[in-house]
Amino acid sequence: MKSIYEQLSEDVRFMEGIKACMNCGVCTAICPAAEFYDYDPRMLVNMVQEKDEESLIELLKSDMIWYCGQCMSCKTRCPRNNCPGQVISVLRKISQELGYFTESTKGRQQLAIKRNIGDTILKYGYCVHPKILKPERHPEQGPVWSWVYENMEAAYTRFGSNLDKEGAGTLRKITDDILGELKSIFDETGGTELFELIEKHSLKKAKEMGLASEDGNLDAYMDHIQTH
Amino acid sequence: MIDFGYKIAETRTIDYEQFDGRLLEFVLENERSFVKCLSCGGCTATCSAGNLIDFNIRKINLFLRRGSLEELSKEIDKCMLCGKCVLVCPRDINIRNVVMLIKKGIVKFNNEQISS
Amino acid sequence: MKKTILTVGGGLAGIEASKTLADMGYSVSIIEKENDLGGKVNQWHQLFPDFRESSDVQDYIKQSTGSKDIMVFPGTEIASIEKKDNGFYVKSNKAVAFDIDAILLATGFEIFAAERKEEFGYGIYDNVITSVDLEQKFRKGGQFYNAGGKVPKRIAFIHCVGSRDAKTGNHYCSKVCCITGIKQAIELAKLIPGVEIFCFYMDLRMYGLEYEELYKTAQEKYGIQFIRGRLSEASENIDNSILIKCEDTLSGRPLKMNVDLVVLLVGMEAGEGTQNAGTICNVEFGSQRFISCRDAHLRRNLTTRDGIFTAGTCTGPMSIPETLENARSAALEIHKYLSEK
Amino acid sequence: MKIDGKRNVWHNYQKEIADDHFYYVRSCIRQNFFPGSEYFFLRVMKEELGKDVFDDPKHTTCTGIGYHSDVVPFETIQTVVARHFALMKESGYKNLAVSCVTSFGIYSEIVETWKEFPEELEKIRNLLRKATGKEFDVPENIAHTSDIIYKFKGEIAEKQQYQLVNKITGKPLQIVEHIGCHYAKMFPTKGVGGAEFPQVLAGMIEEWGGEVIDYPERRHCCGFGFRQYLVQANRGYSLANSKKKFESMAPYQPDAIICNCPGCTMFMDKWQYVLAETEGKYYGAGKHGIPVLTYEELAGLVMGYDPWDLGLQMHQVDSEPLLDAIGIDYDKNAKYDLSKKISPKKVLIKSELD
Repeated sequence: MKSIYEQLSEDVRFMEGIKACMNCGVCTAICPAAEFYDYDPRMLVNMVQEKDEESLIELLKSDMIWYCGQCMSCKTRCPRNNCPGQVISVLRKISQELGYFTESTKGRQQLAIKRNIGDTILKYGYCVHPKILKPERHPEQGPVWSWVYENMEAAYTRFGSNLDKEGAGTLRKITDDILGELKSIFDETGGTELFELIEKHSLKKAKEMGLASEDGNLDAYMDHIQTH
Repeated sequence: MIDFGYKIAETRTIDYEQFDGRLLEFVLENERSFVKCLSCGGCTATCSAGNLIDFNIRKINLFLRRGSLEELSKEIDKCMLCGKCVLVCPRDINIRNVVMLIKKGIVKFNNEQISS
Repeated sequence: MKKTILTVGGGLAGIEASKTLADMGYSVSIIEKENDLGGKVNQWHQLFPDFRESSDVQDYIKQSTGSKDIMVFPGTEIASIEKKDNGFYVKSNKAVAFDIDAILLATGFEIFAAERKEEFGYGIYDNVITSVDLEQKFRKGGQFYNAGGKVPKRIAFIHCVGSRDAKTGNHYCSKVCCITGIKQAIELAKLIPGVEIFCFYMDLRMYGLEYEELYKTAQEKYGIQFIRGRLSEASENIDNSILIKCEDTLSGRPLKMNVDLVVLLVGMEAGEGTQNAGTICNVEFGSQRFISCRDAHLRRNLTTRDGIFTAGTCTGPMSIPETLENARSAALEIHKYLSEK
Repeated sequence: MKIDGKRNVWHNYQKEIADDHFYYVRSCIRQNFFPGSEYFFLRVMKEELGKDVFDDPKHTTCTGIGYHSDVVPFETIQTVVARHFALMKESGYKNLAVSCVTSFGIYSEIVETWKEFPEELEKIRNLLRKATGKEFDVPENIAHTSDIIYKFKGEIAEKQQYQLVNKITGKPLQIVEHIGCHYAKMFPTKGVGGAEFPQVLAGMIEEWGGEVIDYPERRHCCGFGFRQYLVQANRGYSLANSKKKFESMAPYQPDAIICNCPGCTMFMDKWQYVLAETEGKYYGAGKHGIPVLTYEELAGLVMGYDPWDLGLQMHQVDSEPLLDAIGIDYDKNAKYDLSKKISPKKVLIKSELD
């Protein structure tokens, strides 16, 4: 069985992202997450470079790896050419592969992202589509979005879109053969497998937490993770 | 008002512009040696209380210098006043006296606040 | 007939070595690309750790070149070199050429160009200056103002600018900046009563005798504060003060602070002069662009080429006393080489 | 502040931007929230600048939002990107024009990864072949669409109908530019002007008569943070980061915020609305926010396009204060009139009005 550190090291992003850290703190100084969460990318990188198996497992099960907003501001500044943001990506990958992500509040949110963004990619060919942006779920989008949402067809036509129609243009329909190619890429490259893993581990956790229905419906769990 | 379903996050950044130096001044006036602290951690390593509970005596210097008075009040009560830190300090700081002064200072400034 | 040596570079190292060689009976020519001798020391105000006037050292150097066995060629650079008999034939950029027995490279260092750390805004934000700029301000004397004509109330010193930094390609420690920062902080504290001074450091490398003591004095007597964290960015506020951000790593929290002046403690780099002279002489360079010593412990003044020697900071960062000692040791190595020939 | 210092930095970061024949890839967020901007970009490139841009219906998302929120593996996104490169190859294009900063960062990261780890490139070639039977070449030139507008800012200036100058005071408009982290923070040399003092938008703003504000939190992230916005419980982070920027820029009284990245454009706009609702804070004059525009919208305005054709009504913060400051002649009542059609040519030609 490979150690966590060995598993991390197999990813080229990890090799690029962490060479040797001297704990200078330039990453934390400008990290948006370090300011608004109890989070310190310097300490995280230091913990990772200590290579201690037990504390790495604990880390993968913790909220700490889920605070980063992936802005990569740390990469610009690091005097050792490290990139904590990229190290985070690999930690999150392994946390999901090992099913550890459901052990933390922030990690559990991955199901919501998988269902909102992941499924949308395969359905519409884009990460976002106006139809999934329900105004009641997105009050921050304001009255303008409600106006667009309620007049979707006319509004997008007004701005030259080709909403859900074949051919080129903004928000055009991505045809089934293209969606098929996308799905095939997901199947070949581990994308589909990751989706299934997230679903599987989330279902297990939801049952543990009493938030899954008999038939495996996770609506209650989804509501819970989106608000916690 | 619209319920957006979340609250704006609070900053954790130490904003030096908000720093209130009164307690620091009080401590340094009465125990000047504390100005020499190197943050080496020798005190923490030997600390009787710190070996038993979650307490880092080195950090009281930081709390004091960054104006984190709430944390300081909580931490300072964990000290057992054994004085071992004074023995190991490479800069000969009377840490025990510093602790006493902080306790005294906190009471003093709390009282001043109440009376004002 | 006296044996002859060509010294490339008329800074402290070149002059001290030349003087020592002349005293031992050699004839020395010094070529210096600038018009004045003395090198970087001419720009300094007071020296660490004892606040001695740098003019003392400059005077000492001036006296050194008085010997009749030392010829000085200002505004002159090395152009080509070839082996000739037992020595070398060196052409310069001027009409003069040299038939010599040995070459001493004493081409010194360059000051790190702080503009390269773009995130600190040097050359853009008026109140971000370097330690070299600060020395010049000290030399001018008078009341101390920042760029806005204000007497600074709070000043930040930033350690390791252009040192210990893969982004600039300089992985090494320039070693004199820590103590320079403390010296300058004390000078400012003396000049501006009541000023608050913060040093932002990763490690304080007080390697010399009296250095650590000065650090303690800075804390004890002048109330200078030390925050362990590397500066991440500096930006300008609407009133021209500077907002700086670092992590207070000992607290584990980000920290921001407005200051009236930021002083960047710029490091030492192997400069173009060293690159050019070394390349023409075909000696080897280390990974950090300084000239390689043949043996880093036992033969510090020998290059990888016979008959070509080094003195001073062209092989790595050094303080003034170290430079002078290194230069005298170079003279002895040259003497040994020429005696055995 | 010494502007020459900035010019020196800019001088060091002038990337190569192709001149013509672009393969265009759309942005998830831009086409959703600012479809008028993408429409305008193609229109100005083709109609005004006479360039060849291929808008291929076959391309898709790069999956960047999914990747940075960790539901799309690195191998998957690399292969999706490789598919786009294959489509370019099939249609004979070598220059990529990217409409999204996240995508632009993704393309840069992946191409750099392949340079550093050639075995990774081989792995992806095999994966794409297996999944789709396609072959690909790495593009010769990758530009963000703002790079392209930057390159042709002079040509646009020649067609300029409005200066970025306050009509009443005659002074240059004070404009905040926001670059978006993934434009140059990962690879400073890939962005015009680099990571610390990006010039891509500043160059446009200056060329068209405005002045750029350098405020203390200029380089700070808008706060999107991918999962930090995508999950409702985390949005306080996103909001707090934008607020930090607004508080920092407010003393300079900006006339507008111009964004490079579609996500930032949306957040800088929508979070002003939320702050007004929750805290009663307005960062513009009176009960207004600071108008937030895309660079396409800015280019369109200075060229005299109808603001409502550009889609400015899709912003939550009203852009009218900016339009009025510039002195643009627009129909106040047509803002939400969806029966209107995009004008076949510019409707407002200053010389015709005079």
